[in-house]
This record gives sequence, C-alpha cells and structure tokens, in this order.
Amino acid sequence: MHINEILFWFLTALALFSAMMVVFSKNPVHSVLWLIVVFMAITGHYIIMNAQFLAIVNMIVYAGAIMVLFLFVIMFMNLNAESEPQKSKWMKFAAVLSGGSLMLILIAALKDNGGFISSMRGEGSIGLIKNLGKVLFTDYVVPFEISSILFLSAMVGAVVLGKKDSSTIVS
Amino acid sequence: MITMDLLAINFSLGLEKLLLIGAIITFSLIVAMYTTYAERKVAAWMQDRRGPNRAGPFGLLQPAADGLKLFFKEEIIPLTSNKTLFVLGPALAMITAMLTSAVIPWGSSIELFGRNISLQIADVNIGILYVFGVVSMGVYGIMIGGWSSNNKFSLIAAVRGASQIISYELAMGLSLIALLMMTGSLSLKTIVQQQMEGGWNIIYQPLGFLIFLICVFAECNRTPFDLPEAENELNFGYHQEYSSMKLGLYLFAEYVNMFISSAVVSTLFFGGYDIPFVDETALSLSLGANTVALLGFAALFAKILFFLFLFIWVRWTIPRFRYDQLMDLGWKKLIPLALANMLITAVVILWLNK
Amino acid sequence: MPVIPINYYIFLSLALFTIGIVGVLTRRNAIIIFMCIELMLNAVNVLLVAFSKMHHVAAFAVDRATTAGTEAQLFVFFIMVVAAAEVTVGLAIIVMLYRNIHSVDINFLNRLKH
Amino acid sequence: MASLTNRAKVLEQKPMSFMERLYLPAIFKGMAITFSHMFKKKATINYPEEKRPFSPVFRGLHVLNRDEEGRENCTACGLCAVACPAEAITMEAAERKTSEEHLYREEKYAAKYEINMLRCIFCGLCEEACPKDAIYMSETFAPSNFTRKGFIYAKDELLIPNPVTDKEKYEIAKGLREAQLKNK
Repeated sequence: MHINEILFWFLTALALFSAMMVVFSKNPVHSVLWLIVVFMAITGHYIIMNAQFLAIVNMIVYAGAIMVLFLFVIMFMNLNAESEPQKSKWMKFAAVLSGGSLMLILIAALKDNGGFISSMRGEGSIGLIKNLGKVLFTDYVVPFEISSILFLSAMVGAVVLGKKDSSTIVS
Repeated sequence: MITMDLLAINFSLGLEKLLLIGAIITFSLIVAMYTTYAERKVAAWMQDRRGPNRAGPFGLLQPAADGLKLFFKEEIIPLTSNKTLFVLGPALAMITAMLTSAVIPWGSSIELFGRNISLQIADVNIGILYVFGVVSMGVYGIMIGGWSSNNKFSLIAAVRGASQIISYELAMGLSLIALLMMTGSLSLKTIVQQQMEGGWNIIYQPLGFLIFLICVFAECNRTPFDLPEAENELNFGYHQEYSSMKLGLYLFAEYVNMFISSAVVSTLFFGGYDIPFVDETALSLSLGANTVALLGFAALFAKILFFLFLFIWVRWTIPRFRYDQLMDLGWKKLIPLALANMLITAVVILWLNK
Repeated sequence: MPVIPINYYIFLSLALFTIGIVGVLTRRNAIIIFMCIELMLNAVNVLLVAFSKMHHVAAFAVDRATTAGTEAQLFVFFIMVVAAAEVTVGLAIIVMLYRNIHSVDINFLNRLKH
Repeated sequence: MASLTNRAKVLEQKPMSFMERLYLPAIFKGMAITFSHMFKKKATINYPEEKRPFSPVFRGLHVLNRDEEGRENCTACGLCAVACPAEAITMEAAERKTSEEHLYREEKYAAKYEINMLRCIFCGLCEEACPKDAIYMSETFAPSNFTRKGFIYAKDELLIPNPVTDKEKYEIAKGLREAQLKNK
C-alpha cells in the first residue's frame, strides 16, 4: 500500500469517528473539540489532494476562527452534559434510521462511476495559491468583492444582534 | 509541494529530516530554557539586582534546577475538572508552539557525507500561511486549559487570551500582506533569498514591522499584553489550577513561542540567515559553503537573541494595558494602520512597475 | 502511481453528510445543530475538491497547461467565506436567543409570540 | 462649592499632543532608562559571603559579658528585667560560694538568666540599665528556630565565651563593633 493510501484511510477513519463523536458526545464542549478534529482530518484530505490553499484556509478559517467562536459561545453559556436537552429514544432511533436510509439511497445513486484521483506532482498544481489567486482576482473578482460586502453586513448584523437593547436593560 | 516532499520519502531523506527535527526541537527547548534564565537575569539587572547566581557558575544551572523542581512537585488535578482536557491543554500549548519551527529556514544548506542538507524542515510554498494556521491553533491550548480547570478565573483568563490572540491575528495578517505584495512569495526561504539580494525588508516596511512586532507581543501573551495572566485581577490566569510539569509546559510554551516568533520576525524583516554587509556567494568561495552556512545560522541566532532580549526588555519597562485599551489598540489603531500601510505599499508598487 | 477511486471520496463525503443530518435530527441543542450544518457544508467541500482534482487529472492527460478544476476549488473557497459570515450571524442570533429564553433548546423556540 | 483649604492644586488638563498620543517616544524613553540601569552598580550583595557593615548603634542579640579574667559580670540585680518594656527577661539570683570566685566577679550572681527572644523588641534598655556592664547587645541577628521554646535563650546561650580559655571565640563574639569603634 502506498503511503498516500495509508494516509487516506487513516484520515477517513479519523474524520468519520470524530464526526460521530460530534453528534453523540453529551458535553457540547467535547462536540466542538471533536468537530475541530474533523476539520483537521479534512485539512489532511485537502493536502493529499494537493489543494494547499484550501487546506490552509480550512485550517485558519474553520478550525482557527469559526470553532473558536463556537467554543466562546458555549463557554459563556456554561453548557455542560447535565443541562444538555435530550430527545426521546424513539426520536433518536427514527433519526438514525432515516439518516441511514438517506445515505443508502445516495450511495446507490452515486456508486457507478469510473473516475479516479491521482496524486502525481505535475498533475495537481491547480490547488496552489499562485494559480487559484490568478483566477480569483481576474475571472471571479466580482464575487470576491461581493463576498467582502457580505462580510461587512454580517459583521454589522452580528454587532447589532449581539448588542444589548437599551430598552430591555431598563425593563 | 508539501504532499510530494512528504510522501516521496526515501530512507536517507527521512532520516535526515528526522535528525533535523530532533536537533531543532532540542535546540529550541534549550534556548527556551536559557531564556527563562536570561529573563530573570535581565530583570534583575534592570532593577539593579544581581539575579540568580547560586546554581552553578553565574547561576547557569538555574533553569535545570527550576525544571527539576517542577518535575518533583505534586501533580494536582482538581476533582471537578475535566481530566482528559485538563491534560490535553498544556500538551496542545507546547505542540503548537513547536510546530511553527518546521517552516523557518535556519540556514542555507550544508554538505555532509556527500549529501546536500537543507537547514529547513519543510520548504512549504505557503510557509507564512502555515505559520498563521498554527498560531490560530495555539488558541486552543489556552482555551481548553482554562475551561477544563473549572475555575472562573481560569475561564475568564482563557476567554481573554483567546479573544486577544484572535483580534491581533487580524492586524498581523494585514501588516504582512504589504510585505507579501513586495516579495510575491509565501515561502519563507524565498523571502530570505530576496532579502539577501535586495536588502532587508525592514528598510521598505518599517511601519509593517512595527505593527507585526506589536502583534507578536500580543500573540505571545507577553507584557504589555499579558492580560490573561493579570495577577491583580485574575490571580494567575488560565493556568491557575495547574501544578507540576503541566504548569511547567504552559510556562515553557510561552518561552518557546517567544523564540519561534523571534525567528519568524528576523526571517521576515531582518534577512533571516543573511549575514549583513557580506556577499555570501563570494564568501563561500573563499571559506567553503559549510562554514558560510554555519555563519549564516549564527547570524540568524544573533538576530533571534536580540529579539528575545527585546521581549524581556519591554516586559520590564512597560506596564500592562487595560483590557479595553488592548482591544482599542488592536481594532481601532493597528488594523487601520495596517490597512493604510497595505494601500500605500500597493500604490508604490504599482507606480514603480508602471 | 497511487490512485484513489473517486468513489471513496464520494462515500466519505456522503457519510459525513449523513452524520451531519443525523446530528441535526437527534440533537436539541441549537449550537450543536449549527455545528452539524457546518459538518454538512464540509462534506460538500470535500466532494467538490475531489471532483475538481479528478476533473483536472482527466484534462491534464490531454493538455498539460490546463487550469480545469480551478473553479471548483474557488467555489469551495466561497463556501468557506459564506460559512464564516453565516456563523457570525447565526451565533449572534443564538446568543440573543439565550438571553431571552435562557436556554439553547430548540423546542422552546415556539414562543415566538412573546 | 468653596474648597475647605486653599491648598488644592488645579491640574492643567489639556488634551495630549499628537506626539504624546503616539506613545512610542515615551516607550523608547522608558526603554532607554531601563537599559541604562543594566550597567549601574548593583544594589544587592552576595549575602552570606559579603556582609554590610552594621551601624555602630545596631542592636542585635544579647550577650552576657565577662571580665578579662573570664568572670561573669552579672550580679542578678534585676535592673534589666525591670527596665525591659517587653518583660522578656527573667532571672534567679544565687550567692557565690568561696570556691567559685574565679567564676563570678561579685558575691551574687545569676543562677538562671533567660531572655525570651520572641518578646524582646531589641530596644536596648537593658543595656542602658545595667550598672555592671554585664549585658550588651551584639551585632548578630536573631537566628531562626523550629520551636517556640528554642527562642527562650538560657544563660549558656547568652554568655560570651571565656576570654582566658577560649580566646579566639571570645574575640569573634566581641565582634566587629570594637574594631569599628576603635577605627572611629
């Protein structure tokens, strides 16, 4: 087995196991930490596929920024395993069942195709920053600018939502 | 490039890299050890005292004595803490502090046993982004440690530390963008080579350097930004519940962080392993490539030592910021400054290329 | 030459997506549900990158200077950008919710009339 | 409101100038100050090896004196105990036998003489009160101890070594003070 394949299986197992732990761990903080592990595994997958830029962006944006936000919120709300609301056993069973059947259907629909991924060096240069940047700032410059406006509005929105309403303080 | 260099391993290359990793980790641990010594010594000198001078000649064995003391202390894990995470916290802090050293070029290459060995663990072509990624991981060591101690002081300190690091990462990134526009490469090795030819980046980016330096201080949780450890309001900060070597790892990670960030600053702005006022290629003809590589490493080390001294110097000069002042500086001063710096650099580059 | 069939990536991505769905269905904590949505977004990202790579490898055999597959990776980039914006707003909403009903249980969210 | 006194000083509160708001010059100034301190003379000394000279009026541990022939000066008159504001001194007197003339100078001596160092405030009034020059305060510090009892110094701990039989120790115990006084 080539080391690439070993890495693939290892990362896949890691990603799936920790994804399950995200769903099934009782303590929300543990869920967040397992989700970070999932993102790290996915980052590893990106590196195998030689998508360096996405790998590092995934690490900085998802694992480094978004998950810290989640952790912040959970820590401030002081959520722990005891105060965690639980659904009834039957609801959970039904959820797992329906999820499993969805997965079966999707796999059945998508299983027949003959593509493959190779990790030869010369064949994988599109994931490099140089190439991605060139396309991003020429062909996709308008969506890029629009996304910056999106960010600005998200920022304003978050501040407006998070700010304590002065009328509620009085009451 | 990471993948293939990583995956197309032959035995001798792997051995070489492993040895290099071992050497660099040992080296940074030793330097961190003696930074603690230097900190106490310099602090003493600045306060007209003598500092540690009992353990060994000039107190040189003091760090070893401190380490031994920490090892032999009782290991206390609070009953109500979250045990796994409590242990994971210091480990994460230490690992993320160490990981950054992988992309720093510690020197050019040396010839040994007929092999050309590059003094850099991995010449990743997204080197700086890798540094940022690892730095953003460093938040978790603090947050997990602070949260799992189950102590409100620790928690507040952890949240403070994390929000401080996240806030200053922005200004840090923005100040670097100006630099990257000039160099046109994210690989640290390329940046160093460009500085060898075209002069150090500090000449072109003094403002960027200043912003970057301030952000580095904040990222390392050093005074004047050591809010997470503000004794007068938060007792001992996020590692309050820790004892023994787990506390040691946290304290040690701070010094390793200092060392690595000094290395990053000297690589980005002070020419890395470039020996000032000397033409390396001419010198290597007369002295041999190996000697020049070692000299280059010595030059880098001298720069690192200067920055370590600067860290200590600033710590014993400037008092701590208040928390709102800290956020004010980060968001309202440094980020606009960095943006302005970026714009000016862009305009100048465009004007020169016209 | 190491070759990994695209099917493996499809299955990985489907599994992650399904775990995300199961998470949304089983949990009542709004933050966890939000996290599971992030998981689903990431499953899609993996799939997009894998397809982009496959597409590129196929085009590379014909034309060595091809940039086929770049769009998919940029698409992933934009997904990440949007996800970051979405998380900030979403978490702000959850925090406000918590302030009002002192819980993040979504079963209490039927009190919109208050 | 009128101020109670006219001593209140009105501070001038003008907004900071641009250079002041930059803070950097001030920071550099501070750093220059700390840097210059690195090369100043150190205020500390390596204590057990080097010692600072005591002032001639320093009051340390008590010593019960002997005369040149090695006889104890104390006559157990009790004036020191009376003078002591902390009531740290207790003693019991005894009469000198004929065979003990080489031990005690006067015909009465202190059979028991104790100073409680935990009570003592080192005021030196005992030294002042003593008519026979029997008690004086040396320049040693009160050493540490593990028990409270250990701080009640009995006669054998207080007595100065015999100048006849133990010349060297006597000189040491007599201490630097004599030398200092002589130098003056």
